[in-house]
Amino acid sequence: MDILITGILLGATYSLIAMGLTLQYGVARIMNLANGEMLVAGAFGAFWVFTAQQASPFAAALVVVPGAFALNWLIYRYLLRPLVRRAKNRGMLEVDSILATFGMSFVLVGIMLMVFGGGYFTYSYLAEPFEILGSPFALNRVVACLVAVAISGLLYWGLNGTRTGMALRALAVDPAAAGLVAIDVPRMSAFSFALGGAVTAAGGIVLSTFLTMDASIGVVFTMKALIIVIMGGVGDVRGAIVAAVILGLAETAVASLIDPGLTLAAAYLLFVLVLLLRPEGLFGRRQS
Amino acid sequence: MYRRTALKLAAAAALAGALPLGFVHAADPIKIGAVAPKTGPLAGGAAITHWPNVQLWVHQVNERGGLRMKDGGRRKVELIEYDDRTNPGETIKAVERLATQDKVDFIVAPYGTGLNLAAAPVFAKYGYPQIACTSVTDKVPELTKRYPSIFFTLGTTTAFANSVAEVLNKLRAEGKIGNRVAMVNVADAFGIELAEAARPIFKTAGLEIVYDRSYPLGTQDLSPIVKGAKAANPDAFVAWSYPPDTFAITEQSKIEGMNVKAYYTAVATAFPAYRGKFGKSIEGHLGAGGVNLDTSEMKAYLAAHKKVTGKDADYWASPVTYAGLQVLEQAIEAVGTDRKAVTEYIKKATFKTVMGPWKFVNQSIHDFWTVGQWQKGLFHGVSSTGLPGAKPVIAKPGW
Amino acid sequence: MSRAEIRSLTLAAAAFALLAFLPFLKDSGYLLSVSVSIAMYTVLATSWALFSGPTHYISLATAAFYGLGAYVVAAGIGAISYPLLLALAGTAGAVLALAVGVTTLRLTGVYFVIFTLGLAELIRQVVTWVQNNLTGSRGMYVFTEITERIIYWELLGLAALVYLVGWLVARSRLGFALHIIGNDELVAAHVGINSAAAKLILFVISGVFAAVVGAVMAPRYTYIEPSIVYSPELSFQVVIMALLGGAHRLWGPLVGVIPFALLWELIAARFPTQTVLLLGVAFLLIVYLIPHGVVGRIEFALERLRWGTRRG
Amino acid sequence: MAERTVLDVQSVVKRFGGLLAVDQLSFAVRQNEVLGLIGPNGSGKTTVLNLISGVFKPTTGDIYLDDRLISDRPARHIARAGVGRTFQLVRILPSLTVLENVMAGAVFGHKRLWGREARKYAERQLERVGMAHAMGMATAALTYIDEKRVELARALASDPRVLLLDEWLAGLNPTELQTGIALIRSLREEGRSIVLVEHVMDAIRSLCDRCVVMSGGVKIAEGAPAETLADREVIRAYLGDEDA
Repeated sequence: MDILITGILLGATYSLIAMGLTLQYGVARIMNLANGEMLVAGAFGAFWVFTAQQASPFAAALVVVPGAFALNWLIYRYLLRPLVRRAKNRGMLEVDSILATFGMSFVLVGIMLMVFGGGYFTYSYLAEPFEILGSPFALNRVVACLVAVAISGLLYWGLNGTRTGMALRALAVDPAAAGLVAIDVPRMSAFSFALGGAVTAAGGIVLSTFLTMDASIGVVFTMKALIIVIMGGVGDVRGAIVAAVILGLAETAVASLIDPGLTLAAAYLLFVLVLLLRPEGLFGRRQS
Repeated sequence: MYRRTALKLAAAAALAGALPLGFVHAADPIKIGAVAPKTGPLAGGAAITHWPNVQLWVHQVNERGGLRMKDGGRRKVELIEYDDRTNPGETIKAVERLATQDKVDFIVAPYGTGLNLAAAPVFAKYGYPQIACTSVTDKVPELTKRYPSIFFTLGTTTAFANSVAEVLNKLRAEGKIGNRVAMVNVADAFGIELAEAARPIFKTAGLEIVYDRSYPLGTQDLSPIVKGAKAANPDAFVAWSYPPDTFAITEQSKIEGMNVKAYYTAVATAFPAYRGKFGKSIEGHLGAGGVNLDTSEMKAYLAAHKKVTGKDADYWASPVTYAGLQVLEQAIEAVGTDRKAVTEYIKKATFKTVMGPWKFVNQSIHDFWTVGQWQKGLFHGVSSTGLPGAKPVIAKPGW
Repeated sequence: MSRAEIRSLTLAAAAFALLAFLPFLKDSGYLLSVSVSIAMYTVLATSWALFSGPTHYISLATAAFYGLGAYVVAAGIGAISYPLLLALAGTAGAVLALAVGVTTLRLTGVYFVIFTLGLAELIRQVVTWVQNNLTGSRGMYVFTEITERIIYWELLGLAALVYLVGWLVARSRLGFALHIIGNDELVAAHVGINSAAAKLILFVISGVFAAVVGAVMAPRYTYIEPSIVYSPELSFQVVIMALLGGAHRLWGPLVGVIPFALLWELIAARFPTQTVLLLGVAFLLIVYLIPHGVVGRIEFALERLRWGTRRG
Repeated sequence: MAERTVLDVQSVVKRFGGLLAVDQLSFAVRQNEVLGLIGPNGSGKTTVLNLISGVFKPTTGDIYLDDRLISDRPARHIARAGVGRTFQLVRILPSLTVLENVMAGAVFGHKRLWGREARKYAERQLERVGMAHAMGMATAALTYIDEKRVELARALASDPRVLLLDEWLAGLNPTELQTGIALIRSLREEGRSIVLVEHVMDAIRSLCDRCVVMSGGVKIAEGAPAETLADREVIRAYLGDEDA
């Protein structure tokens, strides 16, 4: 039971890491290697609000989330759109976006280094036991889980219950066809990229309450997010969440029952196996 | 902020150039190179223990007019710094660049065991003394034989494990704890070495290891391991950990209510951020390092560190790094900028440092702090390999 | 062999011979250390492109092979002679590449990209765990008499070898087959090509090279840490340099590696406090201003030149 | 009809999920024979070619080439055994030259030549399809019709026993059509067997020895072109109650 709850809490953490990238990669087709840096930037915002303003780190969301949305919109509009336009096919766009966002991740690390310095930043917020079924769990992780549920619920509703969401899903399936049915593809792509950035930054705020970070740690999150997104199936928010929870459960189970030294090995093994058995990911559509 | 130093330096240099020559022509500055991570996995640690001390030292030396040379003249210090992005290949290149392009007089040793050892052949090739203040290794005899200009100051993994065993046994003798130890380690170089050293030592010391597990670097949730350790019902908890996980393990232990009377985490326990994060609940926590806070030198150092860099120094590698620079400073003042002479001088002389008097025996300092403990908001040394001023160990109260 | 081929072979041989004298230059230490990293990335990126250029598979597993090679040396040094260790590292690389290739080459596109990334991490975790639980600290130090100079020569030799292999492959049925596979795998099957085998052979070749490079570099580090030899940054840099140069020509990665390495060196030396920021900016400029890689630019220029002369 | 059977399709069924694309299809192709495979769009003709050439494996049923079972083999083995094909939507190899495109067939196919030999052989095939002038050209410069010829040359370069042509004559103008028909006829005369998926009725009438008519995945008629095309069932399949 402990394993189940701990695993779900960890899975929620992972889904916070990965949800933004699902939108950016699945819909806007940008394999964003600078995604982790956006997460760290969000975390920095929360840290600053907590230490300098002495306010709840969640207050940072009021500034960080719209800020990240705007920033990512601009990034897409002025840096990525030209790549989309010049790419002849999806493969070329993939190569170009890998190269471009790799460069961006360096720029973002550089900026954060200038602004915040290179040291660790960590603080204590809601780091108190919270009893579930008689066992203590970290309250900040429980809160993170609730936030993850809220964000994914909103996204799910947004994607499935609104016109914009339908347009986004159409885009995820086939941008060319989406263009034919009068969906404004560039605008929708920019929107989903920006939304993905905002969700990622929001995840960063939540994660900063229990993870210790520094300016150059973003790549760790990017890699995890890529793996979760691919495992879940590109462009499927539901898949990303399921994959995140599966990874969380697997890591916790291995850590508790076998050997904590093998947790990450188990996670990657699981990922590798999923891809071998279902190359399109858990919820992906098979391409012929 | 290093830029600020550079700017100040530039301003000072411009000023010196503009001033009419009053006294003896101010000699060329001594060029000091420094290469360490500003980015990459080790950047967080370097930003706390390495760079601020380099900055502090350069600032202080120049503020007092520069290094006082044998001939009575003063020479200021000019710092050239590079970021190796925690990549040993970059470290090697940067040291080569400092040696052959910038032609610096001396080079501050890089940061961390791996980067120092990667750079050691280059230091040796050009005869630069390498006072490796942030390296902990058990291969000191081999390394010093191989590289005649390398110096170690921070200690050996065996000594660290020995001291932890001693501290635990002291508490046991006082009847405060039993002999059950839960031990975890991060599966990266330093963590693996420490755990490896500790296993036989703990056994010989009569301590029973009831839980012994590693976890990968970058693990995001350490609660299973803390739960596992707690379930083994230990009297003492020892984590050979790195900075990010030291924070995570401590937070999780607090949440799980791991009520052991002896609680040890390794690197980063001595960081001011550790106290900043956990406040009063870290009373009685043991960690790697420690200092003698009662000496006036240490007090002055801590105050200056805060004043110049705007941050608190940590209570382990920070003063050791600074002391390494003091060694360099005193050696240059004694024999000049001839690197060979400086190296020989370091091997023989005794130095007055913030860590107390330092004398290298076989190129390494044999008296160093190994275990410190948070007592009333300060991290005191409680165990060492023969240094005076150790505080008595206390049992950890509840959280 | 045509006359043009003989001429370029002779030129290449002469260039390698000339480069081999670099360590004898006065004060060459810095130059040498820069050259070592250029040579290292040349071998890695070229061997990477041998596989990825024609097949368009982007592999992020370079670090897995590199780390494996380094660990083979770290584990065996002292007990086994160094040349034998290099051979062992190569063999280990081949075995790993074979195992990986057999299971994964049916994945395509981004799935393969991320798969290789995950795989590299998996191997790193397993190696670390084995080291932690079975070997302890033994085997993390690599004490040898091998100097930077020797490493440079070894890398130079490997570079010559990788070019030779690349040249031989390009002249062979295998090279032709890969070219076809890269164009259209269905057609490849319908003209009777065993594309799985062809891809596998090349994947193994590039894996062997990466493992041997790791083994060659191990003595340079002295101290082997998983976080350093299995660094994903290495995999990314190899991909990026190769793509930047142009992966569809044998000499493509080289024209990516050299300017890239020199530019990065320049930035690292001139702007030590803002290195990462400026690296990023420089990188973005390259991506946006040289869209088809350096090779694309050169070929474009050559084309223009040709047209120009024809008209004039 | 003394010629022996080269290609034998026996009760082949192909399902894609719930869709039955080919149902219990059997036919045989003899040496020196041109077999027309005809039927309305979506009747499963291309699927049959894909089953023969090994793009798909039959769900049930067998395909034999010279009494050797080929339907359980991968496409490359089938190609090497002597089955060559063209594609409905031309598949040219864009980054290879025209000559290299053709050499691909000669090097790896049934023939397996290399070096000068392969080049010479490929050149001959290009001459044969009337593309000798284009040898060194980049494929980007080719018209659609030329691409089709190059593709045929590639298939021929492997010296196939059985040649599968998927609407190869579609889109040709009347003169080109005549050359095309003559070319195919000459191929038959070399002893090859040809399976022709085609909509151009003139070509079918003048080329085919026999026709197999498919509709909805089922064979509805088989026989000489004149008879089969007059069959009521066939006419209904083409013109009848189809609403497409």
